[in-house]
Amino acid sequence: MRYEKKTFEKNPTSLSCVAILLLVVFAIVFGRAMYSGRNLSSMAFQMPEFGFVTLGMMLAFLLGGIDLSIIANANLSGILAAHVLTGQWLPFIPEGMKIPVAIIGAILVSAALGSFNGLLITRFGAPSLIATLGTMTLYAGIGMAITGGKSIVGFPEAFTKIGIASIAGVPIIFIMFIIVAFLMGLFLERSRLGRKIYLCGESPVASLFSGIHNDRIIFIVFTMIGVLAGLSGLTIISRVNSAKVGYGDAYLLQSLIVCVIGGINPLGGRGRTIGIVIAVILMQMLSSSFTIMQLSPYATKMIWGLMLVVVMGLTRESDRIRRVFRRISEKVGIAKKRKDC
Amino acid sequence: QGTGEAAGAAGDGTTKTVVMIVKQSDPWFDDMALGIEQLKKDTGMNVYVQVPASGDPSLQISIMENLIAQNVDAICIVPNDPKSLIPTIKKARDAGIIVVTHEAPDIAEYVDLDIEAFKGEEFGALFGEALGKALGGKGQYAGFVGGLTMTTHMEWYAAATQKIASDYPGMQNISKEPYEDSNSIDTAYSKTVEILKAYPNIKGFFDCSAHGVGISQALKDKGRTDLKVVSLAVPSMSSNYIKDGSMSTGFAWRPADAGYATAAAALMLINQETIGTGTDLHATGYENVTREGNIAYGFAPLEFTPENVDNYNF
Amino acid sequence: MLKRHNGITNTEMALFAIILIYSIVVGVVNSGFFNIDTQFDIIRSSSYVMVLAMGLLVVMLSGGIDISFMAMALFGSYTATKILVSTGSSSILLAFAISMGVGIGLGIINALLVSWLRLPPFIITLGTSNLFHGVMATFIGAKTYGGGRLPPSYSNFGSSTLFKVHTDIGDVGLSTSILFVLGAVLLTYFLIYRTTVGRGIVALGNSEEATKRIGYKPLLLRIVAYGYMGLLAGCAGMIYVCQVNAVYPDKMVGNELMVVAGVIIGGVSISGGKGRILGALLGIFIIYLLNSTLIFLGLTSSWNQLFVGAILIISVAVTSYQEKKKNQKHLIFNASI
Amino acid sequence: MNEEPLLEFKKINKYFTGVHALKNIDFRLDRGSVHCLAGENGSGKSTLVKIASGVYTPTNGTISLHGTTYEKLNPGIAMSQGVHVIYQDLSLFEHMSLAENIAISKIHRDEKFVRKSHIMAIAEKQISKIGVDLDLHATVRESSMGNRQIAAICRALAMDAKILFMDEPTTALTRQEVDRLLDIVVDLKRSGLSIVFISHKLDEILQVSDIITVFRDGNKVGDFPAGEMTAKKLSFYMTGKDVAYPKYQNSETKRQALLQVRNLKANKLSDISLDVNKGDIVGVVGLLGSGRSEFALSLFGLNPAKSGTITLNGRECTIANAQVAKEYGIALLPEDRSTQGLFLQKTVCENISSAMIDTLAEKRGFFDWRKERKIAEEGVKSMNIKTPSIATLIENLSGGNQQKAAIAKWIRTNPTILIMDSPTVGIDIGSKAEIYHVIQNLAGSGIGIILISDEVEEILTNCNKVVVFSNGKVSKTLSTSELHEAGIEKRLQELISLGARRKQYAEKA
Ligand SMILES: Nc1ncnc2c1ncn2[C@@H]1O[C@H](COP(=O)(O)OP(=O)(O)OP(=O)(O)O)[C@@H](O)[C@H]1O
Ligand SMILES: Nc1ncnc2c1ncn2[C@@H]1O[C@H](COP(=O)(O)OP(=O)(O)OP(=O)(O)O)[C@@H](O)[C@H]1O
Ligand SMILES: [Mg+2]
Ligand SMILES: [Mg+2]
Repeated sequence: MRYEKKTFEKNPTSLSCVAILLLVVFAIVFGRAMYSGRNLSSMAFQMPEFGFVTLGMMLAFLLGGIDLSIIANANLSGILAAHVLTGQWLPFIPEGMKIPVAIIGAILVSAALGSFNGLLITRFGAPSLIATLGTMTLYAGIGMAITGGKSIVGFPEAFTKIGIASIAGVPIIFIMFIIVAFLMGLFLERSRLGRKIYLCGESPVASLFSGIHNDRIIFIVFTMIGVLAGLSGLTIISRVNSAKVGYGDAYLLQSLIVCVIGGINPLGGRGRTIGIVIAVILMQMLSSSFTIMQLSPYATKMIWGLMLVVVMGLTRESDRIRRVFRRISEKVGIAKKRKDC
Repeated sequence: QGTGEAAGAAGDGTTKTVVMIVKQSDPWFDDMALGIEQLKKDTGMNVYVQVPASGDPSLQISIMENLIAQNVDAICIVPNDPKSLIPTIKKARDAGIIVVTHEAPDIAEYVDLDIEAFKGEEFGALFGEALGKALGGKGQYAGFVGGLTMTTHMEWYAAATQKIASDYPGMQNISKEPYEDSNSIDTAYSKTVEILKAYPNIKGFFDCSAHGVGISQALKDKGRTDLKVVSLAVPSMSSNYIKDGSMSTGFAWRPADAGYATAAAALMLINQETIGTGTDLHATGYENVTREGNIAYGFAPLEFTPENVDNYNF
Repeated sequence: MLKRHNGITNTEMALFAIILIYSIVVGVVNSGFFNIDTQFDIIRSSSYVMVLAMGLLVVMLSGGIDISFMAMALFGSYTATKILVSTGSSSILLAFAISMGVGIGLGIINALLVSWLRLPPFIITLGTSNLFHGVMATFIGAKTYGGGRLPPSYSNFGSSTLFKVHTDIGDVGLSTSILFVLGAVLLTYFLIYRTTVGRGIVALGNSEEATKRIGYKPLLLRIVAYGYMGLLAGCAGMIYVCQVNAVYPDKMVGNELMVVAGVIIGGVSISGGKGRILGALLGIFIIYLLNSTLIFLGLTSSWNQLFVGAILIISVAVTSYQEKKKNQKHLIFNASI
Repeated sequence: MNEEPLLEFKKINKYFTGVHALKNIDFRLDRGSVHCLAGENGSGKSTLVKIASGVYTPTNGTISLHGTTYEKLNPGIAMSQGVHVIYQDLSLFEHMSLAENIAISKIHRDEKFVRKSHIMAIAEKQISKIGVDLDLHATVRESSMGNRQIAAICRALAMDAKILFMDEPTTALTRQEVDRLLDIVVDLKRSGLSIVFISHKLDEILQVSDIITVFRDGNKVGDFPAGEMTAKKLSFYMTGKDVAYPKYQNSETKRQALLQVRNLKANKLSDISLDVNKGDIVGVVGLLGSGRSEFALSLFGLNPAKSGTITLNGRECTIANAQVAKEYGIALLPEDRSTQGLFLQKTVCENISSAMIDTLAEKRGFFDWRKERKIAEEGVKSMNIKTPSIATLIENLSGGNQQKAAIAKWIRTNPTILIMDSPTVGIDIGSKAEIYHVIQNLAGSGIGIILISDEVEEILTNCNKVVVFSNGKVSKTLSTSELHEAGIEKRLQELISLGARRKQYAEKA
């Protein structure tokens, strides 16, 4: 079946329109409940861990693939970091060095886990959907075997600070997320590797015949996804002060939804980081508003599903809608002119 | 239904908001929601329930964060993973919100109060005692929990096996670790079937999650009703099995009462009333709580028998 | 020199080999594995998934994918149960009919959306999966029906067997649900190999444009394929509910990807047009085999996932590598990641 | 000629958004004739076919079929009236057997249920009708292009076709297979079928047709009886000017070796040796499946050599992947323009720069947009690519211009060796001339060129050396002097078909 890639082209702009509209609607319906400083900061605290995951999923989407193992990776590297932080592993590390060792270790491990996905996809030719489905189970399984399913607690004070500290009211982790997203955008749109990622995602065969090393790119991208998972894992354990298998499992499907809403074409080669940032913010505002409205979890689920379908529908019909709008505005224009006469 | 008359009428006359965050949507917590509604009727306060979409701890955290931002007066919570909530609980309390937990004794020091239906080890010991009696103190047995991550289940499991080890030395646990039924009847069923094959001499099972009916069903299908099952039980799911004997004993406590008591305690704390040993939380089994540190224990275990199981509606 | 269609494919050979080797290992560790009842139990617990796999196979042959089948199964069986309980009826046939009817309706919604949106069906059905589940729980009901509230015909059906053998570890019976698996297999075989519509579905998965050109209507074919998935989902939902003898508003959903993995491991192409019944069944069987033999191997719960994940990755790697080598030989370059 | 026509178009117009694809076309097709459509890329031939088969509805005008007049057709009516089309892409089903591909339309029309024996019966009947031998059990994926083409024809015959449209059926075939196909076409005509045949190869058109209709820019230039037509006249009608292919001669006096291949062995190839000197255009000919494309892929690192040596500019090198090949200065214009050669849904600019991203960095390491645009603009200019702008999506360009963009993409990398696999397939004679011009200029500037082609004329025009492949081996090498001998065209044909006979023996054995 031939899918339409083109429809995604203009999405970031139409998305920002939707975003602005929703912001206004929220302001009218919830007023202070939504825009109080407290609520804004609460949202800013919740966004990063999910944001990193979604940036990772975006990278996979750009290649026309998918990564289902991101959350499992995040939790596993979080668990390893937790073991170091609590001194259960490598107890000889001096107290002051624990945090940097844990952070660097977690990032390295998550990169390795990500690159294992890359290996399965490139060396063994496994489709990313099932390769990462397998590693999702495996990584969660390793975490389970290490912890027996229990939470690991008791991190140094300084580490938990990272998750709750803010500068001038803005959470540090949120600033980190924005920086990472900015660098990601810069990387994708201004670097040579970024350009190759778009080309490879658009058509792996044509990219191979252009002398682009697809395998290397896929490997790098999945390693990068791993790093983002690691960042997410660290954010999580520092924010909740514990590490555990299965934390944030619900983020996986949400991140797929947010990627589509953010205008990333699941077929590869299309989409911009800014779309993801806007969509992550929207998602957070919506989920806050659901709590304010006391919606049942099922109603929430229904709304997400509906939103996904509606967004895809709008994107699909965007040309037709635009035409209708133009016709209406033309008619209005003509009516005005007549009045003028 | 919740038995008490108006618990802790509002001290200063304004409407207080108390939110109960449960683990997920299932009959157990549906019943708990009934208790909360009762409390709302009894007190006229804004007391309501928030239900996460699944058992993922991050969802509870996110709901809690949002509630903190909404500046509610008190948050009651039945944590999925108590320890992961600690920072958020701190944050809530820093914001002046009362936090009362249920089924989370191990993080009691971080909250205003933890309400327990009973002491975990006492409740767990009931399982061990019941199974020991049912088997006549002899034979192999296996224990299930919902998930290895579920602290209360693990505590009951430990207490039950300890009880058996000390009081019924003729019984052997076939596994060092509990089996997981993943909180699902079909997993309990298939694990049971496998255990039957791998350990043909097994005589009894106990399950700390309410999905032990899967074990009973498996034994029925295999024609092995001579084996005994002791399980946490929800009458709506287990009554048939208790009545036909394929489940020897079912234990529970009444979720509606527990919810009522937890939220009522939160209201009292908002009004700066103290809760100590002997305080009445106006719910069956919690008329006379025992306070130890930050935990208030009621004594509200229920034991279902073929005769009484139909009296319960949850 | 050329492979014929009725032979056995390399993937299937590899799966047989994996199953064989694995079975031997398990059997050596614990000879109880070779008892006939082990096979019977795997059949019982995997039967509803086998039925689902047949529907998924047809959808994947049409060049699509559907991950909303669990939501459809839940929607169908929940609605049927609710109607039965509220009317006081205990006809299991009626329950199946309602459940399958609901499934068809939902499947057709999927078909329409897939045809209209022209985006990957994985994402579309992810949306409808959430949507269906949400709609069901919000508008139909979110209460659990435990065994005590269900018509007794449920548990009678769920634990019925074709025949029973008495052994020293208890009664061993072949669950009636195998009839449903056989029925689904035969029906699917008939649909995809013996009907014109079915060949159209396979053709659609090969090339939509070409299918249109020989006069088929892709929309119609999709409606049949996704509708068939819905029908089998409704059926599988009832099988599951009867076996478990309880209806929850939130069970089944969440296990979709394992079924998809099984079918793909079985050699069904995610790009459509290629796939066989035997392969799909073997793929599902492998996953169930892994899941249900841990206790034989003496593994405790915390090793469960690690073990399943590792074997899953091995089979993914082996089958994908075969395909890759074949493509390399024919100089076919992979067009998807 | 006063017999009622089978199919008649009157004053047909077809507009697409912004394109007037057919302008007031009158067209009639008589019973039992082969009617050729000729014209440059984008002149409206395929559009006419699609209107006749009911896929497109004309903007205005009428169509009569067997005497009935229609405002518009739909595929159902057209098919039931015996109008069948073999499209350029054949529309076969990759994972299904040839037998089923042949029978599927008929079964879809006539039956509700399918039996394997019935499928085989239908397929066998059709192949015996046209008297060829096919492995009916093989899937399309496993079959050669020629057999695929035959399966597509059988499919139409199985539907009792009265009018058969064949849109560029010969693009992917070698001479032998083309001859077999043309024989079939003539047989079909004798049996009473009317055939509309589209091709860019003038010799085929002249050989097979009774009547030739020439299109230019959506206008009909005229209908011409084939007997009165010559290649020269035909190309004049199509392009409006005289098209002459310049003949190439290597003017390099010193023989400086650029590429030496010795005893190369790889997947589907064995024992290949070949030399490319500075300024050489080496033609590579052979049957389909003789391994020419595999050889190209080998040099480009996509079908890595298992043994043998490749020497580039005097340096022995191992080409393990395409990136290495690119670094060594080897460029490949692939066989399949739309999936391998181009990113159809990217812009002209992005396509032209796609092979040289690594060189497009500014000082700080960022991707250099300005340089990219400059390169793309130069590419468009030097290759004379007709495009509204470099920001146009490449899929909106005509075939010839797409191909020129694909060539531009590689020329910008300054390759040492440029391998062109069938560069003029499906490309009209005008663009062809331009591409020949480019090829010869490149060779003149010192790039070594390997030209894979199925057209002997193309080879003789452009090459100063020819290598004949058969069964994955080099069966013959022709030097410049041999290429100047009289009767070389015939000899080359024979050399190629020798491979065919050998292959047949090999398969029988
Ligand atoms: N679906 C379409 N939408 C818009 N324009 C189209 C469409 N199909 C064809 N065209 C345009 O109509 C014109 C005629 O196209 P057509 O495919 O008939 O040419 P052709 O003679 O078959 O060329 P070729 O020799 O390359 O096959 C071209 O300019 C083409 O770009
Ligand atoms: N048995 C086969 N199975 C799968 N693909 C095949 C098979 N035979 C051919 N192909 C593919 O079909 C296409 C056309 O192949 P064919 O062998 O006819 O020509 P070729 O390999 O390009 O050789 P040449 O360029 O010499 O004509 C190629 O891409 C080839 O890889
Ligand atoms: Mg054409
Ligand atoms: Mg070729």
